[in-house]
Amino acid sequence: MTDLNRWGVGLLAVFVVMALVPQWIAPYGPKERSAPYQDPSADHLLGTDDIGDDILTELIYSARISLLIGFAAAAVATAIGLAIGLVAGYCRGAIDELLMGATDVVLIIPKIPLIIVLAAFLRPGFGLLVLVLGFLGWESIARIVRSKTLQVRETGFVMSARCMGFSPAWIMGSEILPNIFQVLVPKFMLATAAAMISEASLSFLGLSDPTMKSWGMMISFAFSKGGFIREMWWWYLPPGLCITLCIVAVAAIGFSFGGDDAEARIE
Amino acid sequence: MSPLLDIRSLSVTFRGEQAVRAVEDVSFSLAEGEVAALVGESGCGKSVVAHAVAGLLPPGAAVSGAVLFQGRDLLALAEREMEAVRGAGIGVVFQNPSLALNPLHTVGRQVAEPLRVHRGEKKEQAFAAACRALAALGFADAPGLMRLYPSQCSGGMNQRVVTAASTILDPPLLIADEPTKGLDRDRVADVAGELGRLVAERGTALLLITHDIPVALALADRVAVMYAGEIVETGPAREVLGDPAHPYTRGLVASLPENGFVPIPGASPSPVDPPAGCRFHPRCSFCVDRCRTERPALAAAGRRLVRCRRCP
Amino acid sequence: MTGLLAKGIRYAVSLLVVVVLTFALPRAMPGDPVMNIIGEDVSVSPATLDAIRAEIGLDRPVTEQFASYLWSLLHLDLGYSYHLSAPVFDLLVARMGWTLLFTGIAIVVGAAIGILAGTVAGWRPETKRSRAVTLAALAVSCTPPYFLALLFLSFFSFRLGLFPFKGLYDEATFGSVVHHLFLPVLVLTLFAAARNTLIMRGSVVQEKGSLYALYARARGLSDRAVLFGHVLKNASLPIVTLIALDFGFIFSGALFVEIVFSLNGMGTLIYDAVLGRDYPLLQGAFLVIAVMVVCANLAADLVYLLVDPRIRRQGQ
Amino acid sequence: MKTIPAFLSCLAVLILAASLVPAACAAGDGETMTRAELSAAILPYMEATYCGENVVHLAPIEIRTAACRFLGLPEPPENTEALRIATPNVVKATNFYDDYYVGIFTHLSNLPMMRMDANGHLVGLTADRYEVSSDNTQWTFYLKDDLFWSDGRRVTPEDVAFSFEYLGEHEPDAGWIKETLVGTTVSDEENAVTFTFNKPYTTINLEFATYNILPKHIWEHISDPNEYTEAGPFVGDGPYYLEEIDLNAAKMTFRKNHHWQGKQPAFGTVEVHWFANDDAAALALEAGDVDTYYRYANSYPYAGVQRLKDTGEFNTLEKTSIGLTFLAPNLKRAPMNDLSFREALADAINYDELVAVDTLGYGTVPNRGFVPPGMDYFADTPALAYDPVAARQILHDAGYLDTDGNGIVECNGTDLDLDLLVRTGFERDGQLIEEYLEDVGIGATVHQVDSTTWFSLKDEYDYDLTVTGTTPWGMLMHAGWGTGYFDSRRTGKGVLHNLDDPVYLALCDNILATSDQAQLERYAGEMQAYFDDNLPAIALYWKKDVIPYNRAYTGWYYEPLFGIYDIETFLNVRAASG
Repeated sequence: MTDLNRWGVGLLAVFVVMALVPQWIAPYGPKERSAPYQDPSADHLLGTDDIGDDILTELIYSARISLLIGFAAAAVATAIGLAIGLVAGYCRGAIDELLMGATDVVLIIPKIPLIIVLAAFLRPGFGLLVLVLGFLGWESIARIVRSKTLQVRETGFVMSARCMGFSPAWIMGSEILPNIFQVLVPKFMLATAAAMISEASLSFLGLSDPTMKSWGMMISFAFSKGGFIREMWWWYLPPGLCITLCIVAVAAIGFSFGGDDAEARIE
Repeated sequence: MSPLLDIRSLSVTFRGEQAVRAVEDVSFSLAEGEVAALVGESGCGKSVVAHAVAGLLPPGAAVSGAVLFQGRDLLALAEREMEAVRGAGIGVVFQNPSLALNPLHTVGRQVAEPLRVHRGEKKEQAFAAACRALAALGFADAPGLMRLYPSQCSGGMNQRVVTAASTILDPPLLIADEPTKGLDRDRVADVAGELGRLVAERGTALLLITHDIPVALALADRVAVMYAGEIVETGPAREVLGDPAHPYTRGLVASLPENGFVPIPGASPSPVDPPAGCRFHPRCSFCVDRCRTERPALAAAGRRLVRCRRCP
Repeated sequence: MTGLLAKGIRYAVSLLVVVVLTFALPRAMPGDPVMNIIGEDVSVSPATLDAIRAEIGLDRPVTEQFASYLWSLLHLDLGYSYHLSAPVFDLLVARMGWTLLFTGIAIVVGAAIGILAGTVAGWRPETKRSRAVTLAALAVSCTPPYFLALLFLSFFSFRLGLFPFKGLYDEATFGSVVHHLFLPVLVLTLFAAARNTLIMRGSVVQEKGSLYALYARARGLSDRAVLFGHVLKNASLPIVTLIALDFGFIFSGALFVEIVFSLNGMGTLIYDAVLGRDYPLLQGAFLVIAVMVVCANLAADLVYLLVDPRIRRQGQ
Repeated sequence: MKTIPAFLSCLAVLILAASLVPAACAAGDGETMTRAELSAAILPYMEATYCGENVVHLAPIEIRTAACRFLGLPEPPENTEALRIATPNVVKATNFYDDYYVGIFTHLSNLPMMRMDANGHLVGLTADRYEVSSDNTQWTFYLKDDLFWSDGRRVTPEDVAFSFEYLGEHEPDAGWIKETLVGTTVSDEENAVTFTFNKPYTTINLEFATYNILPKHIWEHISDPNEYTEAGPFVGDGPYYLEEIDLNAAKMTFRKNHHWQGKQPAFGTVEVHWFANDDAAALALEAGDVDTYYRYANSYPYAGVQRLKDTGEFNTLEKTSIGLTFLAPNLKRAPMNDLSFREALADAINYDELVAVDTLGYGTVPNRGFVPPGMDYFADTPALAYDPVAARQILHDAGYLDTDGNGIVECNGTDLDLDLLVRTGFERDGQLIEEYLEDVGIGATVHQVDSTTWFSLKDEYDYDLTVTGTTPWGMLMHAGWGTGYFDSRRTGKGVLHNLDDPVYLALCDNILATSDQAQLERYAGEMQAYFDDNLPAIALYWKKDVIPYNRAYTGWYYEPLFGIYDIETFLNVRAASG
């Protein structure tokens, strides 16, 4: 799986560069337009869309929102999962039972329908979308952090730290946290992948903010503005491929860190 | 008479990101009905030898040398021929019988399985034979036991179930891989007794893989001591373990509780990058300069072979 | 026994949380709770409005409101959709059949394919074929369901004209239904299969390294016999729970597939409810899906109980 | 009176039965029957069956079928040829009464009182003609006397009276009926119904072009029509009745009403197939699965027109729509309430690009008078024009200055940042307009909202500018010429109600108070001049409706209100000769 890892990192790097400095790569400015519905040509490698935007340019600029939402939501999920897992694993006993019970409950609740209901009520913009996706993706992180914490807390150096009277918060933060980092990274990547899929799906349902240009939104526009009927595959296929490749890259990095554990699932 | 099992300069390397030389140039033989023990610490390669003999090494392993069993080189056999040897020719008993049995299948099914696979026996026939085999091992309610799952049996019961399954085809050679690991003293005695009885009754040759020197001493006629993938000393069990020649063997014996629990200083070397010269030299109190550079060969010393420059 | 009891409690709590969520959402969300209960973009006579206001009784204590809410739930009263002029429960029941039909097929076939492909990929993970299978499964599970559905629709229906563009059937005949449902079921099945493949692969990799597999080989079983006689069954166990957990996921996938293929199931019902802000319907749908997922998990536990003697023993 | 149809029908039986004799001979294998024998056999049967106390109309096909059944002859074959229509207007419930699009599609089966003709004039449909009292409070509709429900009963004035009373009672959107209708009087002799309102109404004839007439004998038993869901069939009085709404197959089937006395349609059934997405509908057309495309208040997607033409199987109708897309400033807020600011807005917009992007050439740059040329009494006002230089100049002259030099003018000391509210479907226009405005120094932020959110925000006047569209009905409602969107005294879902200029309100009232055509023309001209002078809203483009149809059929008919979904289409379309 190291091959996969290398590929994953390479691919993701490409996308990250796209997200960071689109203006260096994109052939046109984000607001430059020419004639609409052009076929691919030397001037427009992927043609133009319904308002004459260069599709390649749009593709490159869209990376930012797609990645940002994915990583931000994953960060939220990881933060929550980490906190709950750490506390549950460190304190054990009743608190553990309670927190893990709650985690199981969250695990069972179907996510996409709940996200849809919430999004319908709240009409999300960027921040809200990140929060909603983050708040619904932490349970597997909490589980793995807890089990790792349980292991680490029995090791000598944690024991000795406890004996020396350090506070639980300090021990969790500086003794246990660094040791569960290696399980956290893959989980974080998988949470990113899950959030990206959810974002793309919500865009398609029209539950996202259309002014946030993401790959999902591009497909959504291609769908509603005649891209499919005109067989303009250069319009809808690249953003779809970008989504898939980006998520595969992210997930592959996650997989290669985490090995083949059965928990490594993408929601 | 040619021996039942003749291992000739067996080397096993695991390929991975770094090559691991798990076993190097091991030669060893076992006559019919003989009991021999491979002794050493965990990770010394003794289990790898056993797995190489039974053809149970994972696909990433490169094996060289020869393993002659009843005159045939097992390493040269095709996988299908090897399947016929396993179970029928060579039985294997693993440590931790509760994990060796499939938790989702009944005990009876697993004991009967070799009969069905090797002899193509019908289910009823095979189950009846399995039932008899279990009864022969002293189970009063063998038919009832047949229907149980491993999780419903005690560790001791599972141990005997595994033994029954491994010997149901009466293989001429039985390999016991750490049969006593993790057991308390009473159970060790039980298991050792049982293996001894089995070998005595059926005349089966036994290759015992163990780190437990008293067990080896109790059961084995001959013993080979392994360290870091090599045999360092081999010969009659009582001689080797009663009066060890190699510094490592001495250390092993000295570390036994009854001998004062004196541990060998240092730790086993990494199999990825074993020390040059004698592999034991970093932990050896008799070490001289040559030990650090030149690898000693197995040299005859009376009825035994020892791999040490300092002690014949 | 305690294990089962704990599980039971967890499911009960899950249900309770879902119920509380659906109860709290219209009250906690921005806007007028009464409008949140009716849904927006719908015309209701002032008399109806007053009737609802009286019925939910926002001035009464929350506990009382919750009790009456529970009471109506017990009578399968999930509220009334003012958009579609029908009780939410009736609407859901009427639409659920089709969705359950094709998700059911997809889950079963997907599990079968996934178990098989995952076994192949996990048994010899280093071969080219295994890598290809793994990569394909990874790619599929990393594609948003609606995008795959769109691709299939545009290629097989639009481009090749092999399948119809909409609907569950033209005439209510078996052949027509099969023709209409083939692509949607195929897309969903691919998803279920891809996810199961990845899980099964990991599971097989883990199980084949276990001692019982080695011991089975030591008794002279061929690779095949070890794989299919021993490893497969053991490795499939986690799949049972995952299928149950995935039930919710596949159901969500079905939502997108229905939208793309214009199928008149629960997904399109939910989609329309989203577009029209038909909140009672949305909440009812969420509640029903959640209940189904909990039931599926319960069923998975029961299956476990049947298949795995270790758990059975615990239960005794 | 009541015996006449019975007698006529019996006579018809005789004639028909007689005409069937040769067939009977052929089928009966030599067994012959004289005409006299035949009539002697059929007459008593027909009388017994159909001429009891309930006088029901007999359709020729029914008589013929009955006769055949009686004689043991093969029944005449039903015409099964179907006219198939694709639509993206998805029917969501089998509720005949409540589902919006079912309501529109059933104009075919349950005829409204009036309809609009191709010239935009209102003509009778259920009504033959009408009279209005001089004070515009009393409307009398004289019904056509050859309309029959599909179960054979005559359409009566009671049905009409019942329909509107029932609507007023049960349909919140028709609540105005309940509030303003004082009474209905029915005259069976004159076959007429009189509505009396508590205030003058000049546009009842238009209102009545959208409500279906229901058979009283069915619906009087249905206490809550909103909960009445049924797959069908539903009794109707049009050339077709609604036989089935099948949500699973996503289609509605209309079957020929054999009691229809008017021109006979060529098709046995009409099928309306709905598609959740436009592309699927378009491909169904290309594949020949459907014959035409209908979308209420909209054109076939312009992006697909050429492809469809390329198949060689389709021709198109191209008609100027009376609906349009416009930019509405919130007149209750500064600086949108400043006419010069609105003038600057009007100059800032690149109409040519919008026409190109949104209509792919099927539209035109609009006039300042808002109202598109397809409407009655269109007055030609100056065309809007893109002139960013002028826009900047106007802003500068009006005191909107960019003192900090960041490219955006200030208003009350801060950079102007207008809330540009954009409805679903106008995403692209919003995006472009934001750019145009920034180009002339007006800062704006797009807020993309779905309809529901848009309704609440515009009702709270919580926006600066919004992009929205009109429907044909919207252009006609209230005082007509788009006035309904701006009159601050009105409320409604799609309506902005943000204009309370007394001049404008008086103009609306004048139009509403007259039914005199010459006066109307004058007022219409004044209204368009008002739009021109005051720019309460800026049209972005006028557009054409493009309707593709299978060239194997001719006779398609288009009217401004419901497009091709007009009874004339269904009566006239038939196979093209040759």
